[in-house]
Amino acid sequence: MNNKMQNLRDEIILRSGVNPSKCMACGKCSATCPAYNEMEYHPHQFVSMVKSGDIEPLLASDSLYKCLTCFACVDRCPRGVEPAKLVEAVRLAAIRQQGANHLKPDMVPDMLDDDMPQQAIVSAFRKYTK
Amino acid sequence: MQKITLESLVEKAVSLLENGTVTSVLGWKKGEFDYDITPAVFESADELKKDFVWNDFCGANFSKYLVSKTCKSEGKILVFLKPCDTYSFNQLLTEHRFDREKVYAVGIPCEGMADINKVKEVVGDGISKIESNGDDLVVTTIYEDAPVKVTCKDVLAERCVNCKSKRHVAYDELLGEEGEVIASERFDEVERLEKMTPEERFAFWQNELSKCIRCNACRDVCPACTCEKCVFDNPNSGVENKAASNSFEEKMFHIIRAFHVAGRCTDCGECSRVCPQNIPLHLLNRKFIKDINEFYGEYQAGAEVGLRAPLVDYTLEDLEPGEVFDRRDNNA
Amino acid sequence: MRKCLVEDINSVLAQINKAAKVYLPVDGTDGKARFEEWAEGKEWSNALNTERSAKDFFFPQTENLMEFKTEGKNIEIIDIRSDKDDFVIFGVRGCDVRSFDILDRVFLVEPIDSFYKARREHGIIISVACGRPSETCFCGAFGIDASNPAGDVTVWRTKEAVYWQSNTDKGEELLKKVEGLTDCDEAAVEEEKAKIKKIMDKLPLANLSTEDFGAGKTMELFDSDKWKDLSESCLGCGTCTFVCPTCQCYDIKEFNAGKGVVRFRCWDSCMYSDFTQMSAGQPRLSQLERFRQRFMHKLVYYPERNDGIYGCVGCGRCLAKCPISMNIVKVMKSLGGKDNE
Amino acid sequence: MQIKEYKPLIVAFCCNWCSYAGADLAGNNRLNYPAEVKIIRVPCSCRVNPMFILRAFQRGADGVIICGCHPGDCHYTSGNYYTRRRMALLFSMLDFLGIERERTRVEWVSAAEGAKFATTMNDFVEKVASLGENKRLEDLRCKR
Amino acid sequence: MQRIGVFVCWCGSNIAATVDVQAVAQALKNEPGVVFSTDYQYMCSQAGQDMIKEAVAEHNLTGIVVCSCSPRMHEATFRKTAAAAGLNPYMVEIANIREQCSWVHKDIPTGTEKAIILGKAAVAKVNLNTPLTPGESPVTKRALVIGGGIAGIQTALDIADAGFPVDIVETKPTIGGKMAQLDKTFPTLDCAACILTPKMVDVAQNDKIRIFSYSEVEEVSGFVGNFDVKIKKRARYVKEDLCTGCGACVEKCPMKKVPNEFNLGMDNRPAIYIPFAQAVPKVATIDPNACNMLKNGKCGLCARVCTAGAIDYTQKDEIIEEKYGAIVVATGFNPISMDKFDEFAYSQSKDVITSLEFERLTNAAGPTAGKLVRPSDGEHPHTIVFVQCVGSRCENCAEKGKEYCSKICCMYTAKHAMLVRDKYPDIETYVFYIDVRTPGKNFDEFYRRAVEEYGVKYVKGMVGKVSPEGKKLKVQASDLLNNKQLNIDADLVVLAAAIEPDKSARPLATMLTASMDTNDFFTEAHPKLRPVESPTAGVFLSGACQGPKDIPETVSQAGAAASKVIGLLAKDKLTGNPCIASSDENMCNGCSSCERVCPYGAITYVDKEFRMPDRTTKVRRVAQVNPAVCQGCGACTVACPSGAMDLRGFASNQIIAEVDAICK
Repeated sequence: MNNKMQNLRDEIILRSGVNPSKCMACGKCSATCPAYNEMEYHPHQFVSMVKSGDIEPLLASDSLYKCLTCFACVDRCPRGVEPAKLVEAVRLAAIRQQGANHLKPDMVPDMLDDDMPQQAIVSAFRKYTK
Repeated sequence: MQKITLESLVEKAVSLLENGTVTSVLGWKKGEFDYDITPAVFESADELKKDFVWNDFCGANFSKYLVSKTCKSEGKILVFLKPCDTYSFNQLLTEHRFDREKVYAVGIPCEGMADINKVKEVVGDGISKIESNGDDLVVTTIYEDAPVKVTCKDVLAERCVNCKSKRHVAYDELLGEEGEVIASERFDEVERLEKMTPEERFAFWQNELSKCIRCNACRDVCPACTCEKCVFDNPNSGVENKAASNSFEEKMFHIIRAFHVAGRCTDCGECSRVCPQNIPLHLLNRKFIKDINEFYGEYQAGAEVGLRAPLVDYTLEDLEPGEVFDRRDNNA
Repeated sequence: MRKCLVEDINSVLAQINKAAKVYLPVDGTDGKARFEEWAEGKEWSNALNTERSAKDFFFPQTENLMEFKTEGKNIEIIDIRSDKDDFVIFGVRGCDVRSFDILDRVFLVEPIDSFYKARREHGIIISVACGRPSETCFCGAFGIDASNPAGDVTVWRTKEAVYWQSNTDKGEELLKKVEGLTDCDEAAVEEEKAKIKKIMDKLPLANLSTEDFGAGKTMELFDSDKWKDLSESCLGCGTCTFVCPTCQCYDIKEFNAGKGVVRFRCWDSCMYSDFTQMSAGQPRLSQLERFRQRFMHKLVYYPERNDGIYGCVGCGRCLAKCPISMNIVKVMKSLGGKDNE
Repeated sequence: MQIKEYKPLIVAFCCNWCSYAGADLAGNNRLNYPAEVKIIRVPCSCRVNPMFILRAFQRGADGVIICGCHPGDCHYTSGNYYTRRRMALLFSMLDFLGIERERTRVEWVSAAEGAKFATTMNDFVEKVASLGENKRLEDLRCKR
Repeated sequence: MQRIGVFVCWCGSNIAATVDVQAVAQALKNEPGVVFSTDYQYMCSQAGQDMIKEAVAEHNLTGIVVCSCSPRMHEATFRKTAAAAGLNPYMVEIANIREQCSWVHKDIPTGTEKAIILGKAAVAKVNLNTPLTPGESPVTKRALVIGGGIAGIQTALDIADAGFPVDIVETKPTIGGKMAQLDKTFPTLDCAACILTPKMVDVAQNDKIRIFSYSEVEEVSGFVGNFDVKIKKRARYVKEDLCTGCGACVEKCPMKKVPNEFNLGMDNRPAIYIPFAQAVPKVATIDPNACNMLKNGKCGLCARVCTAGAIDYTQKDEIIEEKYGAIVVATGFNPISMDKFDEFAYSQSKDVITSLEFERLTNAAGPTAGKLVRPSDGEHPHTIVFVQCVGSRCENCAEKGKEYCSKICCMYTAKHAMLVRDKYPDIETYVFYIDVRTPGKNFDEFYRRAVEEYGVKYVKGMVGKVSPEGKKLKVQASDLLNNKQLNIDADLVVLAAAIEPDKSARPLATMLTASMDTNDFFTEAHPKLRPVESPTAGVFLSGACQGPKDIPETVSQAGAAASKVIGLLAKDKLTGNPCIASSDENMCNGCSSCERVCPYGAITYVDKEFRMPDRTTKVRRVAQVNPAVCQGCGACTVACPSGAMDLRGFASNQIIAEVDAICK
C-alpha cells in the first residue's frame, strides 16, 4: 500500500467511523443486500477492500452509486461493522477526489420521465452531488 | 432566603412529638449570635418553641449524629435533612451504620447556606444581628449605624455555590417541593489545579496543608468517617500521630483520610466548612470523585442505599494505573 | 511615649529586626492573619487577631525533647537543647498577652519546663491595642483591658500614626535601638483608649459575668445536669483546644526513624478519646466528661490553684472556630444562672 | 568536592504467585537489575495498602513499584483488579499533590516473565534516578 | 522480645560467589532480637537442617531467619525443620539472597550490602511473627449436584462410585437434561437415548444417589465441607413412592391440549404427564396450570384410574434441609430465543425451526415419530437450509445474541445435514457458514464426510433474509467464494441458535457466592490450572454452566469435578492455610467493605454487644472471617478503613517493619 492509498484508507475509516477489522467475513451484508445484483463490488467486498487498502477500484466502480443506502447491511451485521457507512465514505472520497460531481444539473433533464416523483429527483440529486 | 419557614418546621416537629411518632428531634439550636448555631436534641414542644432555629446558617449535616443517637435512643428520632444531608444518610445506611427503623427523616428544601466568613469579608467584624430579608441578609454591626444589606448569593458557602443536588434521595416525609440534581461546576477548581505544573500544585498544597493543626475536625465531622477507632488514633496502626511534626505527616494524614473515604464521600463539604484553618480539604475528596467519574463512570455516593462503592468494585476493562496520566495529558 | 507614622512602620520593623528577629501577623492567601517572620514586603495585617494564637512561640505544637541514636543493639542519648536567640513578637493582642501569664503559671513553676523557659526568656512581646474588636470578644470578662494591653512594649495604631510605649526594661532597651521613633505626648493614645473602651462597652458579650465560677465552685457545677445538653453534639475534635491560647496539655511521643529515635512532645486535647493515655488509660470515658473537664479547668480548677485567675482570656477563637458552635460563652451562660441571662 | 553517586532506593511489592516468581525467574536466568531494588513479598498485590507506599516514601524510598499477576490471572481471581483501581486513584492523587508521577508504578509481571521483571526494574530505576532524591514526600527525621 | 537465629546459606558458590556470607551473618548478629547467627554451605541439606535444630535447642530460639534461596523453593523445608525443632513452623522467614540478590548482582560489595538489608527486613518481620495454627473443620461426607443433565448425572455417578452419598437436584420432573432430547450424537452417530438412558437407570438404582426432581435449591449457607442447603421440592401432586409410572392417568386425562415442553411445543401433552418413556424418576406430574381439578376442583379422573392411589391433589411444596461437604453446579444451557431475529422469520413461519427442534423432529420418540416433515403441513421437504452462528459471535447485538462462539453448532449441523442426506437422499441440504470449526477428535473427518460422502452443500456466507412465500421459504444468501447472491426456495430452515447458561444460574451463583462472567457462565478458579473449581472453596463446576461444551467434553469435566469432590470428601478434616484474614471486633464498624471485595464470600456479619469506654453497652454489627473459606489474599485488609482487618503472616505491622528495615 503506498502512502497515498494509506492516507485515503485512513481518511475513509475516519470519516465513516467504521472499523473494518471487526469484520469476520460472514457475508451477511451481501446476503441481505437488495442491490446486490446491480453491484460490481458487494458490501462485504467494500469492507475487505477498504481494510486492505484496495480502494482505487472502488473509487472507479459504479457500485458506489448503486448502493441504496437502505442500511439493511448495517442492521444485520453481527459485528457492528456498518458497511453502508463505508460505501458512503468511499462515495465522498470519489467525489472529493474527482473534484466533480457524478451528476451535474444539466444532466438531469435528460433523465427525467413523467413517472418519476419529484421527491426521488431531489433526493437523487442530493445524493449524487455530494 | 430559605423558602421553608421556621414555624413550619417547629410545627412539624411538635406534631410528630405529640402524636408519638418520635420521641426526640435532632435540630438546630439558637446561639449567641444569629450565626453560631449548634446541633441539639430537643425532647419537648417547649424546647422546640424556645430554641429551635432555622436560618441561613444551619449548615451542620446531622446524618452522622444518627450513628450515636440511634444507639442510645429507645424511640424514634426526628431528623431534618437538607438535600445534601440525605446523600450522607443513604451512605451511612449502605454501610449499616445506624438503624433506619429508629429514624423519622423529614426532608427540607435548602436554598444554600451562608458562610459567615464571607459575610465578614463584606461587613467586617462586630456583627450584632443578621436578619433574612428576601434574597438579602441584613447585617447590623456595632460599628455602623445603618445595617448593611448583603445579597445571599454573594455570601453562599463554597459547597452551596457548587451545590450538586437539590433533590432528597431519602426521607419519610418531604416538606416543600422536591428539587433536582444540578449540573454544578464543582470540579472546576480541581481542574484548575490539574492544569498547573506539578511544581505549582506541590507549592499550593504545601502551603495549604502546612496550616493544618491536626485538630481532626475534618475527620470528626465527616459522615463517612465513622470508624470505631480511626487508624490515626490507633497506636498499633503504624501511622498514628497526634500532631503533624512535618510536612510529610500533614500529607500522609490528608491523603489517607481522603483515600479512606474515596468512593464513599458524598461531597457534603463539611470538612472544609469546619476547618479552622480554611484548608480547602473538599478539593482532595472532589479529586477522587472526579477521577472515579472519569475512570469508572459517574458515581454519586449515597444516591441510593446499597450502591457498591467504586473501590470495592471493578470491571475487567478498568483503566491501568499507568494510563491515568496519558489520558489526562491527552485531554489537556 | 514614642510615635512613628503609619507609613514608616516597615522601616521601624526593619530596625527592630536588626536587634532581634521579628514575627508579626501577616495576611495569608486565604485572607486570614498568621504570625510570620518579618521580611521586606511583609505587611502588618489589619486583622483583629491571628488564626492561631501566639502561644506557638513559647509552646509550639510539636517540640523535640531528646534523641536516641541506635546502632545494632547500642543506644546513645543526645541532648538536643541549644542556645536560643532573642526574638520579638509584634502585634500581639491583649488577650494573647494575658495567655502567656497563664502558661507561665503552669510551665515556670517547679518543676520548671526548661524548653518553655528558654523560649520565654528570649521572647520580647510587643502588644497592640484593639481598635476594632469583634462580637466574639469577651476579654473584658477576665479583666483584660484591650485598650491598654500588657507586654514589653504596647502599641496603638491610629489612622495616621503608631504609638509605642515601653512597659519593661526589655522593652525600653529594644525601643532605644530604634531610630525614627519620635517622642510625643499621650493625648492621642488617651483618646484612642477612650474610643476603644466605648466600643468594648457596646460588644454583645460585654456583660458576660464570671460571678458563678472560680475557686470553690467545683461541687456546685460538677454535677449540673446542663453538661449533658451542652456536650450533646460535641464532635470530640480538638479545634477549641488547638486554637486556644491557654490550653497547655501535651503528650510525649517517640518517633523511630530507623537509625534513631526522636522523643518529642505535641499538643494533646482533653477533648480526644485518646487523650494522653496515661498508665491507666484515658480517665474520662465519655465525651460529656471530657467536655466538662475542659470548661471546669478553665473556669474553676485553674483559678482555684492560681489566685483566682481564669484559664480563659476571651479571645473568641473557639467561638469562631468550633464546628458546631459550642463554646465557653454558651457554657458560662448556661451554667451561670441569672447573671448571664 | 567529591560528589557521591546518587543511587535511588526502590521498594518493590511483589505478589507471591506471579511477580515474586517472575523475580525468581529473573534470578534463575541471571538477568541483572540494580541492587537498589528491594522486594517485599505479599500474597497478592491487593494486600498493598496505600499506607505502606507512603511509609516507604517517608522512610526514604525514592520510588515504589507494585507488581502483580496480569489482570485475569490473579491467583485469588480478583485481587489485582482492586489493586488496579486503588493504585490508579492513589497515583492520581499523589500527582494532584505535586508528587512526581514517575515515582510510583504498577506493573503486571507473570511467573514466566523474568525478562520483563528485569527490564521493568532497569527502566524504573533509571526513571527514578533521573528525578533525583524524593524531596516532596520526605520526612527529614528519616534522612540517611 | 524474640530470640532469633539467623542462618546464612552459601548455596555452594551460588550465593557465596557474590555475597560475603560471613559478613552478612556478622552484620545480622547486631540486629535487635538476634541471639545467634551463622553461615553454612548448604542450609537445606540434612546437616544444615540439623544445625538449625541444634541452635534452636541451644539458644532457646523463638524465631528463625534463613538467608538462602527463594521461599518458593525451601520455605516449606525450613518450616518442617522448625516444627521438628519444636518451634511453630510459621516462626520462620526467608531472606531471598539467591534469586533476588546473588544471581542478579555482579560484585560482592553490592551483593553483600543488599543481602544484609534483605536479612534485616526478614529479622524485622520475624520479630513480629506470631505462632500460627491452621484451622480445622469437619467435612460432611455428602455431595450435592445441582442439575440432572449429562454433566450432573456423570458427576453424581462418579462420586457415588467412590462411596459417597450424592443428591441431585433437578428442576424438571425428570433427569436427563438436553441430551435426553437429542437424536444422534456426533461424531459417532450413536443414539443419544441409547447411551444416556442406561446412565439414568444407573442413577435411579444407585443407593448412594438421591434424586430431587421437580425441585430447586432455595438457600445455601455455610462453607466448604459444611454447606447447609435448603431444597424446595415442588408439589407434583403425585406421591413419588407410590406411583408406578404405569401411565394410566396420562392416558385418561381429559385435558390433552398442553404444549409439550419436552418436544419444544411441537405437540401436546395432558395435564398429568411423564415427560418421556425413559424418564427417571418415572413418576407422573400434574401441571397445576392446566389441571382442572387443581384449578377449579372439577375432574379427579386421574385419582380414580390410579390403582396405586398415588394422586394427591393436596400436596404442598416441601422444604428439605440437608448438609453437604461439596456442591457441584451443573445447570447447563438453553438455546437463546429466536424471537428477535426477524430476518429469519422464525416467529412468522412454522417451517423455520431451531436445531434443537430439529432434533425432536428427527427423533424416533419425537412428535412425528422420527419422520422428517414440514411442521406447517406435514409434507416431505425437498430443500433444507441450515444457518449457522445464529446469535453467536454477535458483537453489537447484545440484546439479541451472544459475543462468544457457541462451539457445538458446527458439529451438530454437520450431523443434521448428514443424517438428512443419509435417510432422504432426495432432499437438497445447504449449510451456510462463516467458519466451520472442528477442533476435536474425529470432528473434521466427520465434517468432511458430510461434504464429500453425503453431498451436503456447504456455502461460505450468511443468510441475509428468509421470507415465507406461499408454501416455500425464500432464502436470500451470499456465496462469498463465488461472489454471488443466492436465492433458494427452501421447505425448511434450521437455525443453529446460540446457547446461553440456564436462567437459574445467576441466582444460584449469588447463593453460592460463586463468581460469574458477564455472560452468566460460572468462572473457574483458574482458567488453566483449576478449570472445574469455582473460586469459592467447595463449589465445583461441571458441564456447560462453565462455558459451551459438547458431550465428550462435558462428561470429562464432570468426571474431573467428581474427582475433586471425592478428594475433598475423602478428608476427615480440612486443614486451612493459617495465613488468613482476621477482624478485630473492637475496631470493626460493620461497613461491609471487606465483604464486598472478598472473592470467596468468607466474611459474614454478626450483631454483637460491646461495652463502650463510657460504660454503656452498644450492639454493633461486626465482620467475622470464616477461616475455612478465607484464602488469604488480603483484599479486605485494604478495603477496611479502620484497619480492623489484618492478615496473619502478612500483618500490616510486619510489612511496615520490612519497609522500615529496607529504607533504613
